[in-house]
Amino acid sequence: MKLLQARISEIKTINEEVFSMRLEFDNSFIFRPGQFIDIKVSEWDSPLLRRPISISRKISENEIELLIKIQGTGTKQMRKKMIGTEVDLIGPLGNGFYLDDLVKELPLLIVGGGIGIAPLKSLVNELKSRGYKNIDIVNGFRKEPYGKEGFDTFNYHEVDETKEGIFVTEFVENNLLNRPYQQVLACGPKPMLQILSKMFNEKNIPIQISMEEKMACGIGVCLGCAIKVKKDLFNYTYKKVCVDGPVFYGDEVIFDE
Amino acid sequence: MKLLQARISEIKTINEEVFSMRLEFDNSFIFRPGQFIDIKVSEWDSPLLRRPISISRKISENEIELLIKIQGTGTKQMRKKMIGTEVDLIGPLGNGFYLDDLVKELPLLIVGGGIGIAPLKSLVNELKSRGYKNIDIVNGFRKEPYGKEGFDTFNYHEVDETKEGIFVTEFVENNLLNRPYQQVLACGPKPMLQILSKMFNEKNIPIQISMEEKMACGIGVCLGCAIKVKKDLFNYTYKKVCVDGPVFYGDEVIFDE
Amino acid sequence: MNRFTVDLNGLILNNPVTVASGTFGFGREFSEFYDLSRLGAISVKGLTLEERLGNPSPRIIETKQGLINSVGLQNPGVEYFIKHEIPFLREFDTKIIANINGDNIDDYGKMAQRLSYEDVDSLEVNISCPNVKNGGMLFGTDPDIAYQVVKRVLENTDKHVIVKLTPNVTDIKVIAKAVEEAGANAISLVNTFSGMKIDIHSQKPVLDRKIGGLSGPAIKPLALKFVYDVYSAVKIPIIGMGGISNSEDAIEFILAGASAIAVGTYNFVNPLVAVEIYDGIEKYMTDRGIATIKELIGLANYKKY
Amino acid sequence: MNRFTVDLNGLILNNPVTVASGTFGFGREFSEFYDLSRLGAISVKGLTLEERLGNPSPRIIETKQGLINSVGLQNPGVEYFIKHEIPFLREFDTKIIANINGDNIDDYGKMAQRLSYEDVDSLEVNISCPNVKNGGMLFGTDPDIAYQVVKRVLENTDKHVIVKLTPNVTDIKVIAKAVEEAGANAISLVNTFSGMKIDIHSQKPVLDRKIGGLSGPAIKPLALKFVYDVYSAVKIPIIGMGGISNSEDAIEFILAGASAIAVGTYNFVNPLVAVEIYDGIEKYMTDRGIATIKELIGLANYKKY
Ligand SMILES: Cc1cc2nc3c(=O)[nH]c(=O)nc-3n(C[C@H](O)[C@H](O)[C@H](O)COP(=O)(O)OP(=O)(O)OC[C@H]3O[C@@H](n4cnc5c(N)ncnc54)[C@H](O)[C@@H]3O)c2cc1C
Ligand SMILES: Cc1cc2nc3c(=O)[nH]c(=O)nc-3n(C[C@H](O)[C@H](O)[C@H](O)COP(=O)(O)OP(=O)(O)OC[C@H]3O[C@@H](n4cnc5c(N)ncnc54)[C@H](O)[C@@H]3O)c2cc1C
Ligand SMILES: Cc1cc2nc3c(=O)[nH]c(=O)nc-3n(C[C@H](O)[C@H](O)[C@H](O)COP(=O)(O)O)c2cc1C
Ligand SMILES: Cc1cc2nc3c(=O)[nH]c(=O)nc-3n(C[C@H](O)[C@H](O)[C@H](O)COP(=O)(O)O)c2cc1C
Ligand code: FES
Ligand code: FES
Repeated sequence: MKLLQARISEIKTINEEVFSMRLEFDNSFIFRPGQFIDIKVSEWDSPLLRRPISISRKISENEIELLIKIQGTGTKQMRKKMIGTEVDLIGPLGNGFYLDDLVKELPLLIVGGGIGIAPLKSLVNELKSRGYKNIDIVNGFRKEPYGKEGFDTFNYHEVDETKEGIFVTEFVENNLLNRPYQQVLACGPKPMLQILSKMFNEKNIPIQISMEEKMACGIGVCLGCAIKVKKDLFNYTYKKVCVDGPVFYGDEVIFDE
Repeated sequence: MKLLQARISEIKTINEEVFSMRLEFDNSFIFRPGQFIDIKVSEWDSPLLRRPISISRKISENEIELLIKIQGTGTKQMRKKMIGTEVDLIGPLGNGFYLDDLVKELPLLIVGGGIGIAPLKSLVNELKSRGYKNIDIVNGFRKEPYGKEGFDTFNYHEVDETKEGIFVTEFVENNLLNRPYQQVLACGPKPMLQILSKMFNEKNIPIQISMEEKMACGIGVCLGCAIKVKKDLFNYTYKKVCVDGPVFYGDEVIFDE
Repeated sequence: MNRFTVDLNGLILNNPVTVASGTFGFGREFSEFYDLSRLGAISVKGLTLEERLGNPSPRIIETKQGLINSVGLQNPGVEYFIKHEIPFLREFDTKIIANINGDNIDDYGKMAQRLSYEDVDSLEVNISCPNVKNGGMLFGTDPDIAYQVVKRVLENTDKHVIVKLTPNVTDIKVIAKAVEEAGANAISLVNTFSGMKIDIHSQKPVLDRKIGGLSGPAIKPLALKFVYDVYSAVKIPIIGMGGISNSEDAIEFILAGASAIAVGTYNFVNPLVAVEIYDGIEKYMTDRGIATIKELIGLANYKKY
Repeated sequence: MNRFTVDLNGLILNNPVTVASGTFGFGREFSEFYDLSRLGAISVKGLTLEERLGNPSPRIIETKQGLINSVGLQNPGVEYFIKHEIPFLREFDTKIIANINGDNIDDYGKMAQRLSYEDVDSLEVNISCPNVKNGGMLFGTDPDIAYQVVKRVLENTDKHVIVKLTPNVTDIKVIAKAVEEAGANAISLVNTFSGMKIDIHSQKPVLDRKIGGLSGPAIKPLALKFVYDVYSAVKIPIIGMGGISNSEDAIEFILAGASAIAVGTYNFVNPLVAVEIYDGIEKYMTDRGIATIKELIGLANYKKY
């Protein structure tokens, strides 16, 4: 975790809502898939708070790519930035996906929902470079699918939810629930993560889910990004998405808030 | 007074602190010298309030030029805008200089201080096009003088205050106080306007001064831009710089606030 | 009556969008931007018995998303208002709210009396101005005095009476209840929050009176909370204001319990904001199939799921 | 002693720049950004006798130049703090301020007693937290209860005692005087302002507890006014805070009467802000030939020309 300056080296429109942004650092920038950076959007403090964005791709030792969906003020302003602009950020933050327990030989399922594919991109690239081959990937989109590069070297399926009239979770349920996955890794909207967690918890297949929560600090001091997790058998406690996550195991998260 | 959109058609660096900006309107934009526009600097409301800037030059029927000195957030951001950006503004505002009482044949004195030369540029252009010839112009600058174009077709003198170790007001006092001006027209920092007013009030030469005050609305409703002016012989009242000014006669303003 | 009509306990507005006293003059300037009939009501610049010159400059300080003002009730006096401003405002199909101010309780009574037979639709009793030497906000921080001021006004008029409260209090509910008990027809809140700025060069407060009133988007979360609190404390309707800059803000205030809203400072930022808010509320209702604005008032206080 | 040393009535700080409780954790994270010895003091996250889980999410709402939080005093409890956090903080040449909280007056007494023989430099008695069910801000809005809480704390400790006040009151001077009379060594203010947000889609308050506390640049003009008011009401020193985001803000607070300042929310925006403020104050003093920081404290209350 460092406070860094980066230069915007590229901005590309993916579709009406989504764009990619490359950031170039002076020195090498090392991260793990699933980690994120916390970007200061506005020199003039509007918005006041930094915006957390996953690191989607390593371009080179000192260049990364983000995949960003326009939501409100912050992301709208990021889209309007010029190439060459300096950006102030803190990162890399969070723990990322836990890959140490995985074995190359057993099948893996990766599920993305919308902009949730951002951290999955770097995850898939990492797994690929570690020699994983047996990976099923399903990404669901409300609108026109995008961003298949990298995913499509594996067994990849895109669900165009509106067109097909089916949610990505339903696709998984209908088609993939009987495969002997060692683990599932997912990122997307909360309801999707909740349904997937339930589905695979019941089958005792570990599922890692990358969660989102509003963040004020991104570094673990404000206690703003709390999510409810199980503690012992009957109790709960709060964990911080920014430093304890953003990736959690699906059987620890309590989805009632 | 209208709420208008304009396009930035040119931005030019004059020196470290000062730049010119051209704005292009869809329709013709008519103004009087000394009037100003109130610009919304930031789409994201930081700063919240509009910034008043004099109209410095008519470029064509539908294009004007501003001359802006970087002071703080607002002007700093204006400097960073890109050509082609749409700008939201209200204008033209204020009364401008009163030219109807002037006669072409009698000598006029125009005194500017720093960025105060901005409205004087359009004033001088107007006087020129009305056929005035007998005009002395003196502009004072703390640093390197700039913006002499337009002024220098008249009897023009620049005072480089730091270099020459003399204020523009002192220059006027030493060199011009005995000339038979019909009127004096001035814009610049408050102390300069105060000294000039005193100087010419005493000689019974009418002086028009363009005043500045913090503005919230620019259109006369907030009562924020009050300046103290004489009322009857012994009383005072407040006038609004935005609608009653920004140009006042030097013998009506009370400089004690 | 249409789906936007709101009844402020006797004062019927064509729609809930109004403009706040002191931020709209007497409407003339804004009539150049849009038809004032689009507003539910106009609360005019704070009036006093006699003309007031107001405070010395500077009167305006910009802060982060806010504005501190120290105008000090500069106004031409109630007689001038009656003669020159009412006739102009009457050209529009909107309600006229006269914002009245006094140095003491007598003044409020006299103001009420003077306006009783004039063509205004409501009196807004301002007991919350932070920018004057006498009276003003002090009246709004003490429930007993607030009660007395309102009583006195009501003894002197049959007009609809709104009381404008200050947020600079520990418990707004106590004050709101006092003015309700005194017979006020409606409550408007909030007036500005006491705030200041110090010039680090001169090392003195920027304002001559040191303290001014903070308004604008910065205060919205605070103002909303006051409206929410007052809604459950009294039965009379509320005109909510404080930092409203768009239709989402306005809808928040209505859901919190405001029957009508007022736009203040943001009129300076975007002169069209009031009509844009009207359009935004209309869209919100249409998108959600909400039949009348009344269904939304105070909803955030009840809704469970 | 050097030109930046300030004496908070017994608590000597190397410099006036401190960080506000709840915005700095227990310092560990920020120690990755700079040497914590550069801070005059660190007020740690609010502590309670037992561990607290805090409030449900969402806990954070961004507003215009502000932040509403509803963290609800999540903390590991005072025992954990003593065992695991004090030793870490002691590695730095800075003062440790333990921010203590209770559900009732007894709790405050117990907290004070428990920390009395531990290695902390001061106790900050928080009677101003808006985010808890019991106690919290209610204690800070009533001068009698405030007095009793402080009395109880002082009966149980010989430590330096700071009392942290809430701005959600009509007259802060009354509360400040009460805690001074009770024997507090210093006052810190302001804590957050009560605020809220309503989700116009769900039509309900965003926060589970409805009301949260507003902090950040939006509140600076208000907070500054509270410090200015308290300065003339009491003799004990003030730690000023509320929206400070740069050295100019900090200097304003010092001129208003703060002997030290605390940075809160802005730590999230710029993790280096506290050290940048230190540097900015130094430059301000050097540029103006000001020998010691003490010369600046409260100056805006006296200065005439
Ligand atoms: C660990 C983490 C990683 C993320 N990675 C990415 C990424 O790679 N690409 C990407 O496009 N987005 C990512 N996000 C989400 C991104 O941070 C938000 O979309 C962004 O902060 C919205 O800012 P805004 O100013 O544009 O919208 P705002 O104006 O703040 O809000 C607009 C709308 O978006 C909602 N929203 C705002 N912030 C969040 C949030 N944190 N979570 C959910 N909803 C939110 C608001 O409730 C509101 O409805 C990530 C979030 C987290 C916590
Ligand atoms: C009628 C009128 C016409 C003007 N015409 C021009 C012009 O043609 N060109 C130009 O460069 N400037 C002009 N100004 C001044 C200009 O409006 C201010 O410089 C600008 O608003 C500063 O904004 P900022 O955000 O950059 O500075 P801020 O961050 O607001 O302030 C920076 C510094 O500038 C000072 N300042 C801010 N506003 C004013 C003001 N209105 N008057 C005096 N000092 C101020 C502040 O006190 C502060 O010290 C005019 C002002 C008025 C009232
Ligand atoms: C410049 C200015 C002048 C004001 N004058 C008055 C006034 O005369 N009477 C009054 O009741 N309120 C006055 N107010 C308060 C507003 O009516 C309103 O209550 C307050 O500004 C909060 O709303 P806002 O945040 O939308 O501005 C004034 C506010 C401003 C900014
Ligand atoms: C996320 C958050 C948590 C806070 N927790 C505490 C706390 O535990 N104890 C306390 O006394 N104040 C707490 N505060 C209040 C701050 O210490 C400070 O008084 C307030 O935020 C105003 O300063 P600021 O505007 O610089 O943030 C908290 C503030 C924030 C934003
Ligand atoms: S965002 Fe502050 S603790 Fe996670
Ligand atoms: S700026 Fe509002 S009246 Fe002049």
